[in-house]
Amino acid sequence: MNTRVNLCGTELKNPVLTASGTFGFGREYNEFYDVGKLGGIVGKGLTPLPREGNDGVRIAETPSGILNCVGLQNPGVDAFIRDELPFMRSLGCAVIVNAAGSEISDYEFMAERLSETDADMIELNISCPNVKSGGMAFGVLPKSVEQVTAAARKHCKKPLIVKLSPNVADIADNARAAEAGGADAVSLINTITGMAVDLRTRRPVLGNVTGGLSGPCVRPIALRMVRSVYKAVKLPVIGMGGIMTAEDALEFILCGATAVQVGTANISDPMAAARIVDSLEDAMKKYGINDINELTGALAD
Amino acid sequence: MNTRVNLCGTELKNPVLTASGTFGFGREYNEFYDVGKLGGIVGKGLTPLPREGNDGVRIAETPSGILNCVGLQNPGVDAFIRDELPFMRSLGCAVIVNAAGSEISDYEFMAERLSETDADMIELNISCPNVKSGGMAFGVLPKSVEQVTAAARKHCKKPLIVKLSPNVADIADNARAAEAGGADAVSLINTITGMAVDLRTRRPVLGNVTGGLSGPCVRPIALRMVRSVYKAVKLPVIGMGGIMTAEDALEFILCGATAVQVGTANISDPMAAARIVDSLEDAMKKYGINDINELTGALAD
Amino acid sequence: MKETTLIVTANEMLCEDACLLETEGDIPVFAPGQFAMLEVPLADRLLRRPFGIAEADGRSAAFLYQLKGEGTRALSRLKYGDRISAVLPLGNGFPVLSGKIAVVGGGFGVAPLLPAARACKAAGAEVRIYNGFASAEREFLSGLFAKAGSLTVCTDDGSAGYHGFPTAALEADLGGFFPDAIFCCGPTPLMRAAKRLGESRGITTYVSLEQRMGCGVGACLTCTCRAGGHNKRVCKDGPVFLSTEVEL
Amino acid sequence: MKETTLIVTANEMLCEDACLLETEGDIPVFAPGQFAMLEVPLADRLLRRPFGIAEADGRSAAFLYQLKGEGTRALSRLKYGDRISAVLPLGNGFPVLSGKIAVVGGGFGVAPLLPAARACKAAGAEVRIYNGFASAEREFLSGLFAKAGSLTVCTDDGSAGYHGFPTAALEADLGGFFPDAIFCCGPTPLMRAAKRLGESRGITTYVSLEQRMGCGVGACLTCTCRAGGHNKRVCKDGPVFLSTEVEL
Ligand SMILES: Cc1cc2nc3c(=O)[nH]c(=O)nc-3n(C[C@H](O)[C@H](O)[C@H](O)COP(=O)(O)OP(=O)(O)OC[C@H]3O[C@@H](n4cnc5c(N)ncnc54)[C@H](O)[C@@H]3O)c2cc1C
Ligand SMILES: Cc1cc2nc3c(=O)[nH]c(=O)nc-3n(C[C@H](O)[C@H](O)[C@H](O)COP(=O)(O)OP(=O)(O)OC[C@H]3O[C@@H](n4cnc5c(N)ncnc54)[C@H](O)[C@@H]3O)c2cc1C
Ligand SMILES: Cc1cc2nc3c(=O)[nH]c(=O)nc-3n(C[C@H](O)[C@H](O)[C@H](O)COP(=O)(O)O)c2cc1C
Ligand SMILES: Cc1cc2nc3c(=O)[nH]c(=O)nc-3n(C[C@H](O)[C@H](O)[C@H](O)COP(=O)(O)O)c2cc1C
Ligand code: FES
Ligand code: FES
Repeated sequence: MNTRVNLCGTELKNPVLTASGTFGFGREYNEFYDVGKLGGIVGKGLTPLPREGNDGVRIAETPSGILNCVGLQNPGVDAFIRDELPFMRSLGCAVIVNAAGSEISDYEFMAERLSETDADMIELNISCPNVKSGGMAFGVLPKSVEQVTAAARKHCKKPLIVKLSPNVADIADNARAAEAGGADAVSLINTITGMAVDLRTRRPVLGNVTGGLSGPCVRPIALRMVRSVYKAVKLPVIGMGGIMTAEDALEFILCGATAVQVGTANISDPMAAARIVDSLEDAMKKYGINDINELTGALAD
Repeated sequence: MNTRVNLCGTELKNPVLTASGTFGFGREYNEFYDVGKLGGIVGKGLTPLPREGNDGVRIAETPSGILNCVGLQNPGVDAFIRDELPFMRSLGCAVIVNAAGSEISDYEFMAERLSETDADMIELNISCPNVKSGGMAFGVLPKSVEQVTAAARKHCKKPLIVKLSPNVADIADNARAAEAGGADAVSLINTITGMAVDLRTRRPVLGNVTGGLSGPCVRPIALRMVRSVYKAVKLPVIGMGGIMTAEDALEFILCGATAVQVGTANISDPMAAARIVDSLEDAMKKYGINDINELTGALAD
Repeated sequence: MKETTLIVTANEMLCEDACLLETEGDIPVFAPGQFAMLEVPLADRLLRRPFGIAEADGRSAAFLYQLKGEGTRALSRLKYGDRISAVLPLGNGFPVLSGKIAVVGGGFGVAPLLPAARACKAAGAEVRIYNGFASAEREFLSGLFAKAGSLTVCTDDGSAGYHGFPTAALEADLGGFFPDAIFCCGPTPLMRAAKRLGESRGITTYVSLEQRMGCGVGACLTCTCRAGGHNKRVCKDGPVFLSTEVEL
Repeated sequence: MKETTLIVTANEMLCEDACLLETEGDIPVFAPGQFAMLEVPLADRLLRRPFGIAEADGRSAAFLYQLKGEGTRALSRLKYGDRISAVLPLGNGFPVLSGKIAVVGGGFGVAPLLPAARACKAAGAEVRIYNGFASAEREFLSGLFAKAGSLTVCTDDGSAGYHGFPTAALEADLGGFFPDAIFCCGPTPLMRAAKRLGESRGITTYVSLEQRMGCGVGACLTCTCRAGGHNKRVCKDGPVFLSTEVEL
């Protein structure tokens, strides 16, 4: 039985990665299990300078989902390279660095800076809904997706993954734009903008008013988007959105994902990603899958 | 305590309406309770000619939600006016007719034909994701939203509600377009396009491949959209998306809705809309609301 | 047709993958073949599950169900005293006929046929029952069916009773027992075979269809089947149809 | 810090809106003030709930919890023999000190202070406890606290004990009892008062913060508080902080 996949030239033991922002830099979860058993990990979104993120309440619970408005709190790319990357690298799985910014030049800077490191790949977060200036804007219109991808591409010596926002009219257009801009892969979906309110105080629950929705509630939307992006571009697709079990992961692969990311599930259960990896082969057996690569995109629709 | 609201000149006993496609034309639910106690009902989406809808499986369950691809099965506007409208009118609550089409001329025709009836208002479904030709297209780009609204407006002698699609980049733009086209109110959200797959058969669960997601899972997205539309236009807003309880209804009103629609909840529990009406005053008491109109849009954000 | 609360009085495993749920409540009169939509005790599942009403009087109702997915597994965890909401009775059932009745069931599809067989027997009919299973281990409810008519168990692999499809067993009997009506419920291939047999021999045939359902009460149009070039609602226009009405 | 299954041995209502959950399992050593993230038995809720560990040894753990919303109401329905997943022990607790310790709690915030008071007493400290409640009816856990130190109950309305804030009661005592450290947990106004009192009198003060949490283990950055111009994680850098570290 084969669970190995090749993602942009890096061989992964299995297609299970963790999603940016839900796994820190791997330190905490490595106390629960050997994070090296995962296909790889994606670090918290980084910016050129340290960021404190948003004030007030940053998380709320919704039916089968959560809203967050962390707002890209991170130590900045330099502290990351010094303090966190060596640890991530030591874990024994693929290391993907997630990078964000508020200007095109930020993305150029991040691509260049991270290209000097020993990270395996760079994932561009052009779709974070919790950053006010920039962020959102890049991810919405195909033209700007292409522009920011092309700008980063020029400075990037590593495989470049562009992470797509679901808060758009047609995500396939944006995937095509990332492809045209020179991306090596696309990942999706980032969170969907949502809101929760408190009737007692008549205020939003979250400090930032709106937040990003994730978890099983978004899975049907994510599956549809992965399928439509898979059909639109030739690039490998990394699928995510509400994956809680190995079967959920297989569903994304069936729709076209080469690898998957597990996000909210880690928050719900610190063992989640390890459990998905541990039960992957049993789930493959159950559905008659011998080589996970055969499943990619095999949906008959 | 006041629960009465005025929607486009029609006085509703309370702001609780039922959502199109989840309540038939009121006949079935009237066997469970007196439908006349509701603020009003919105009928199944109608087209100029009868439609059989989609083949195969039409419903699937997802975490805290459902997917449907009924595909606008309906008896056609003439049979509706003859066989269903008199019954709806006899129930003792406001009657809103939901109309769809595949061409601009269909909407003109529907607006004209329904203007001759004694329905209270017309809701234009320009956003149904389950009709292949047309349908979707109208609801996505602001320009076409304005165009189809203006076309229907010219032929419409009743208050005209435009129902907005959530599958767009910025729903506030589309609300502004509906306002510019001459709408008297906007309603939102219609369903979000999603998909479910079957690992055993490697096929989509739904006959139509994709379907529309509704239910509590979409509520955070719907609340955010209602808030942003409320701030963008002067028109009354009718809010919906996952309302299961009176508190959920109040949350939409707090975000800016003048009235709400209850959809999937009816499918889950045939008594749902009645229960929401029955518990509305208790919920208002709990949150110190004397007149429901005071709550509309009162969120401090 | 009403929404009501049922109190669980028993919930027993009958075999590896089937349970009998017994409940008490205020139960309206029902026709055999009608069904109920039962709430499942999982907060993230919005849809009720449709189950034939196996037995009921004004104060109690019983349901036979196969453990299939998450919903039925959750139902199987219900314990004495737990409450669930039910909507019932729904749809059109089988007619209650006297005369000669052939009952043809397959697998778990036999469940909704039990009250139909019983009711016809009580109305004076001669009832013969042909129940088919994959193998002897899958045989189900034969004790109860044997009391409702003359029972022929059929298995696909010949490990018990007649070796073959129950429609074949019925066809072989037609010389001595030519029924006025056939009642069928089971997998689609079986219902197709019953439809073919009944229509070719001029026997009025009723089939009970299954389809994924939303409301169960006729309002949402998610449970359709093809009938005479149109889409009909399985929940309201069925689940029991004349074989000549529906495309299978 | 590990994920483990707890088996419920008891789950008792202590008063109208508080319960004591007793469990068995493989429980790691914990420091007073550390907490656990408990799974709630509702399929549509993804987040665990944080609760201080009230008492634990290697084989059992107990949690005192207020019935607040859906999650705690669902917890209160757990019965003997039910299983829940827990992540524990989490965060930094109170130091275990000898010397003179003033424990200042408010409302349900008294719960996490109980193991801290006990541990200090066991380490030889002189422990005085000032627990504040809205009124006599809201008084909570006084029996257990009275064994862990000398207890002054305070009420906002004077219906029992000292009339006023527990910090005021402590301040009034300072002439005779000048503590080496203050441990405080409760509503923000009380923690502010304790911080002000401690810092103005030069007494080392520890406060235990509450914040909405996601992971509880330090990875998701959703539980932050302001500390020295930066955002710190309540779950990992706290929940117990030196009053001088955090902005309240
Ligand atoms: C009119 C009618 C009467 C029925 N009577 C019985 C009966 O008496 N005993 C019995 O064991 N089963 C009966 N069934 C089938 C039963 O409804 C399904 O086995 C059950 O819904 C499976 O639920 P689940 O959550 O375990 O399965 P899952 O596969 O997890 O369910 C997922 C979704 O698909 C639906 N679904 C799955 N299988 C079916 C099916 N065969 N028919 C309709 N919906 C389905 C579920 O209701 C649910 O919405 C009947 C079905 C219908 C339509
Ligand atoms: C470190 C720490 C220790 C705690 N120890 C205890 C204890 O020992 N006993 C006790 O009764 N309570 C304690 N609390 C508070 C307890 O976590 C909340 O009362 C509980 O989460 C409410 O859950 P609910 O589903 O009933 O409420 P809901 O309001 O329905 O919960 C909705 C969401 O908000 C969160 N939430 C609500 N109130 C709080 C709160 N005060 N703090 C953090 N998150 C909250 C919930 O966890 C959930 O994610 C502690 C909180 C923290 C942060
Ligand atoms: C608390 C939290 C923080 C997140 N931070 C980031 C981030 O820094 N960068 C990023 O690209 N995505 C971020 N995301 C989005 C996730 O990586 C992922 O795209 C999304 O949550 C959907 O997957 P899920 O449903 O499995 O969580 C964050 C999500 C959560 C819940
Ligand atoms: C089965 C089903 C059929 C629907 N049919 C229609 C329709 O004909 N016209 C329409 O405008 N919306 C239709 N909708 C969308 C609902 O009216 C509503 O916008 C949506 O379901 C969100 O609300 P909810 O979450 O309360 O269901 C349908 C929804 C469902 C679930
Ligand atoms: S299930 Fe709703 S019409 Fe049949
Ligand atoms: S709750 Fe995740 S970092 Fe504290």
